[in-house]
Amino acid sequence: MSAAGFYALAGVALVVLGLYGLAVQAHLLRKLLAVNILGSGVFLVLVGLGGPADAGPDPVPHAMVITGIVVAVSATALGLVLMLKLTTTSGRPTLEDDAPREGPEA
Amino acid sequence: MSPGSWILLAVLASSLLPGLVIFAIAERRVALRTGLNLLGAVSKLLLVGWMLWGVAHGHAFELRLALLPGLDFVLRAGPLALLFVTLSSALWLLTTLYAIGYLEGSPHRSRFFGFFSLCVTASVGVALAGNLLTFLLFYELLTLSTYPLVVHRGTEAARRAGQSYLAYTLTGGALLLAGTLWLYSLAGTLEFTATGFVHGLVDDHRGALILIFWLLIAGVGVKAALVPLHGWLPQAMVAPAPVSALLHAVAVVKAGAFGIVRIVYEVYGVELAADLGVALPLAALAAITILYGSLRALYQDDLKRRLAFSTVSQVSYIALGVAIAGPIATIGGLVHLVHQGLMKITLFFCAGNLAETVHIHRISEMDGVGRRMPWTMGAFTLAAFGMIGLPPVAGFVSKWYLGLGAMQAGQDWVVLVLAGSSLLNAAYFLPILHRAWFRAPAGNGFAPAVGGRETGWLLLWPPVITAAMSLGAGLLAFIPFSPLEWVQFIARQEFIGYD
Amino acid sequence: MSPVLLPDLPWEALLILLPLTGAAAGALWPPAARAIGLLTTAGGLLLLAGLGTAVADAQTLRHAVGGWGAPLGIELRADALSLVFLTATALVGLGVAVYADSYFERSQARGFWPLWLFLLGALNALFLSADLFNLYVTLELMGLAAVALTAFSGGRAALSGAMRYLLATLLGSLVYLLGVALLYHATGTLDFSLLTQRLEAGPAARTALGLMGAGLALKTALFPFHFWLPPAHSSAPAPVSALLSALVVKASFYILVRLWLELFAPLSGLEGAGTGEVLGWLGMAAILWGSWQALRQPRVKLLVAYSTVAQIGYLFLAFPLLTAAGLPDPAAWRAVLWLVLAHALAKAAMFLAAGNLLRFGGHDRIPDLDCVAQRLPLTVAAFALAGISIAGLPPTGGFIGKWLLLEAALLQGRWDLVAVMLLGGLLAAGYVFKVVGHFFTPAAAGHAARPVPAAMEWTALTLAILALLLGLAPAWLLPWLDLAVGPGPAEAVP
Amino acid sequence: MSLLQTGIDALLALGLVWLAWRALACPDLFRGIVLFIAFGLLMALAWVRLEAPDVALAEAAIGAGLTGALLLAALARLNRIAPAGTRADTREAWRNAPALLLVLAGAGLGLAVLSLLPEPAGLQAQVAAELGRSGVSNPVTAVLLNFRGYDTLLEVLVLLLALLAAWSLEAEPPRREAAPGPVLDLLLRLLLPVLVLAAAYLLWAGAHAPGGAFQAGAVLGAAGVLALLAGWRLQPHLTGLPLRLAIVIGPGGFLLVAWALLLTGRPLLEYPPALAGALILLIETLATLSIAATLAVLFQGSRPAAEPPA
Repeated sequence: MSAAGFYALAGVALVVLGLYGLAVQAHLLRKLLAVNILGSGVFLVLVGLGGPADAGPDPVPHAMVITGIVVAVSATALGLVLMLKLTTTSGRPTLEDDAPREGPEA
Repeated sequence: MSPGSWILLAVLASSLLPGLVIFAIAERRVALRTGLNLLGAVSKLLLVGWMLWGVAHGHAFELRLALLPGLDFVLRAGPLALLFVTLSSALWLLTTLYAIGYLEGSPHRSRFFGFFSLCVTASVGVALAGNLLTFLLFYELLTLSTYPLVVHRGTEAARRAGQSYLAYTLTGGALLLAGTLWLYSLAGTLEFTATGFVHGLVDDHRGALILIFWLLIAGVGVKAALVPLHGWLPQAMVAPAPVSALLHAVAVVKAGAFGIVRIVYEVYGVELAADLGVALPLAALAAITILYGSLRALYQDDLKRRLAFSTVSQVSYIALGVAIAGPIATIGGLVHLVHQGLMKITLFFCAGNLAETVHIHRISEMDGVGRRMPWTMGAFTLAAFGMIGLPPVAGFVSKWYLGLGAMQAGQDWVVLVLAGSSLLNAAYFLPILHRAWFRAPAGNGFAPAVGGRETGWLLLWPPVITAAMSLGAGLLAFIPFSPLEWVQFIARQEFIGYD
Repeated sequence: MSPVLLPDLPWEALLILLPLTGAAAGALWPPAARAIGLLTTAGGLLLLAGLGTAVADAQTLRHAVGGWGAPLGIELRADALSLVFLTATALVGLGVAVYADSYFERSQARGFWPLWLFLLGALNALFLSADLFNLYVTLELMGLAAVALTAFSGGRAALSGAMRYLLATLLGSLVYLLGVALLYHATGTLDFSLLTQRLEAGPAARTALGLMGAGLALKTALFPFHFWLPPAHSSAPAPVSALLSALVVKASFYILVRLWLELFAPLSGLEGAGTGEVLGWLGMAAILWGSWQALRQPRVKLLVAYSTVAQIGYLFLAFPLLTAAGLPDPAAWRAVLWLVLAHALAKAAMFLAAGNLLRFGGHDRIPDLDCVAQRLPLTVAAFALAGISIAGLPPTGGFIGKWLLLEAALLQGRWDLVAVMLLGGLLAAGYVFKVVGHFFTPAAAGHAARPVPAAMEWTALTLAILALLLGLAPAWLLPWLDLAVGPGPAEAVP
Repeated sequence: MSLLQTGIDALLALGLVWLAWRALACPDLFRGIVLFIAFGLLMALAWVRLEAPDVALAEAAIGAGLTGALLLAALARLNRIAPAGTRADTREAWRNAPALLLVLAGAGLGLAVLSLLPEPAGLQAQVAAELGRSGVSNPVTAVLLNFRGYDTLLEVLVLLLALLAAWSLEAEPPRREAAPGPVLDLLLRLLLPVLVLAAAYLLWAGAHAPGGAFQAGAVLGAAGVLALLAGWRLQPHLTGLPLRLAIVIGPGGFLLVAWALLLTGRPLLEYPPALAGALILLIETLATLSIAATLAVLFQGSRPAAEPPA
């Protein structure tokens, strides 16, 4: 297996870890970390699969990952703001697990 | 679009457009609203008269618009369609007059008359539908436009009645839809034809055809209040009296009964229905409904509930006549479509008058009311005699032909059903008449008449007119354009060789 | 229309650039945001007319962005299928924009317009993209805009709904992207047409399509991935709820349809039947579960949100319907596209009407609706008409869609689908009329009422009437849908 | 490939997984974030090993650096809002149920990945063939700004959108932190020119070597973050339109270029070959400014104080 293969497989492992973290961690900051790790895993698969080949590295996945990183930081920033605002209103940095209850729309 | 087809659209538009405009009319503009209502009702009657004349002289009116690939929106005015159209249009005019009087000064009249017009549009559409899809469209539209009338009073009871009405009728609609689609997937057409359009399928799809028949019948049977699909009708009594008239005589129940006629004659054809072995069970079901409705009516003290169960019973005469599948019985069933409408609307108008004028809702409160409201109770009496089947009121004609037709078709048991039903009819109507005419009023008597009249003109004339029509339909059954003559005209089409 | 009337412009590019430029301009100069927002949204309708004319002439338009062409560059593609979704977007978008103009207070509105234009631009870009990675970027742009709009009102429920939504949408996009990564390395291209030619069956292709499908199903809120939808859609401001339910869930569904029709089904033929079957079962479960939940909700907006869960189920019923050759059944897909249009219009109208009720009474508890039939007749008419379409009752767009889908299912003898559709229709009528019934009755306790601007009532009603008119125009519209679902529809009649 | 290199790669891959695991599993949130930043730096190393230096720069600057800064800043704010919420090791109720399912899914995924490894397809050849016409010589920049420039246009819009969304939420009222000591201030005065120079270099180098707008923007943004940490604030007269202009000018300039090209009758974003290099540099310069401003403002977490109420 080429070196790139390690990274691609590590990417798969990161995806699984990210999914697991997203599922079992209740803290929203943790969930955002998990999403970021999941994203990193996807990026690793995207580039790792291309691997250094005879013709040199494929720049297209590189560009896609850079785009992906910027999208990820944007989403993370929005998620953090949301988390802070939610914590301000509800007092807890978690999602209520129960079904939405009756209540007036704010 | 064939020449003359515009008239079909005009007939629909004559109630649809006033209805839509009326929604937008401010509550206090009574004159404008009334004018529009009457304009629509009268012009519809004129248009219908024109079509009657045309059809009687061999013209055909048909309108065809592309709706879905291979399936058109079809309106067609044949003799059968016009039977129902004429009934609806004539009674609409009277009911509108009555409603104007009945609802005087009450709130939300624009909404009421708007939906009222939509209802009539839908029932005329049901009558004119030239294929099963068009029928289905108007049939569901009828359900939807009736709902706001049932809940019109806005009480909790009205809401529940509306819920129940929809639960029954929409389920029926779904069954009708299923049957229609299934039939379409087999036959590739849904076009009503005089002797049915499914003959070709009987070899390969016999079982499916039987199942489809019952799906369709269950679909329309809900509105026709066939037992055990009748539960919504007595509940809907919370609606105002004009709505009851609409439900029982002008539109809803009639649309169901009319659907049975269409399905048996023009989808399956009577011979095929008999061949498939579905006609007899349908007749039996109708007979059970007739007896069951009458029995239940016997035990109701609420006048409108008693009348409602009476409708359950009487409407099944139509189904019975159709299911017996002989020409004479058919005439009996179809003519009852008109006769029952005339008589039942009279009864409901009268019940409305009692409630509105002297606040009587229960039969036990009716002692001596005949003297306070002689015209109203006179009309009531005439209609009740008709229901029982006493000559010369219209009901007698229906029952006569039904009985004769049943014997001609070798179904003698039907005569027993008819006799039993008439006895029961008598048992639940005569005590009412007895109380009204021959007992003294209880307690302080009734609220006195104002200005020497027993009630307002608009409340009084409609029942008197419909009662007179019930009598006329019986007495003058053999003049041209009488219901009976027209139905015989229809029978000549549905039964090749019947003369 | 003749080409003389409309010059030959790059309509696709304009449809994307116009709203995005509007968004940037609105962000730069907030006082002008409202004017920019309204004008841009309305302008989109004109551009769409131009695109429609062009597509009518050429069937499929391709636009090589940057002039490179696939596989190196990105291509835009406009055909009848994209046009269906673009039309829904333009119509609903315009209605919602007019509504939002009255709904938001001035200070809030400045924030709303750029976010809405981002969403509109993202939707247009998504429906016009023929490139898998570009689709990912548009999905993220759309998702973040939708989340931002959901949280916009700032209440606790809205924030919590938005947060849940954000996590779900990010997860969905990333799982989709993972599938894209596999496909790219399997074929060396991201372009739909090239993929159709190059993709070969194998574990990689299967895994990739499975991942993309799962990600998109999550974003479409297909049962059992629907958990995020009701909190988000019910707590967002009414115009936003309308956009989310009518358009945003349809966007990921659009990609799914493309994948299914153009990549998966041709690739696997009858082997795809299993996948289609699974999607069909999930669709049926969604219909029953969503409708049942809707029936149990005590609040109008929650009820409408669960109704979306159910209605999404209908869209998945076409997946198990295959022709004898194992290809997707065009008749079924035609029906689904019809339902997409009908649902977009009707659901938007319902949410807007619900927003009016909320504005009027300050709450949307169903048993406490107080004689609104008398007080807000237009809103009530909008809700009822839209509800009738949702329940698939005639004479509405929803009925035609249901008829077409039932017909397709029946011709294949799929009685399970038929039964679920009929039952779903009844349940839908049940939850719609549960609300409508309370429109007429007085509430136990009286309460203050706030006036509802006429524009808010009329936009809701207009959208509902459009849903109704859709039921009267099938003969005119069906040829377009036939064009969208590929070679001539299976003959309806045997 | 030598055994040593293989060993390094294997270790790096394992290290990534281990760090990710710890970042998600360790009970303390602060440690989790620090581990996540370490994970980001290790990712950057992995990108270098994968011969993706552009990605490595972006990962180090954005993925590890700025994301980490955002996370730490959010944690600090969280500490103020809900002190109890930061330490609690909260977990969803159904903690272990999906584990097996996930492992199975991961195994399947791994197999699919392995099936592709022998002969992955790519676009190296096409990129190399057209690089000459792209206006730049760094293939990644060519893809980002020319071949797939449309993606990048949407991507800078995503960043703008995130900022607008954050502003529309107004996370918390701006708050005066205690002024940091003079040391940080001094350090910043020394560091700032270096960072600006570095950003300028990255921007310029992007045309032919690893670097480009995003990396440069991130470095410049980092300078902004440091300035914010040192207590520097924008003059009130700059927080209105000037700040908005700085934020919008990147995507806005990109859009204007797109409109201008459309008006000359070209397809969307087709640069005339002669102008390609100049246009790319223009777009990148504007994007760098906006990316830096946006990231810094996002770090601050709220609309700058003097922004007139909208």
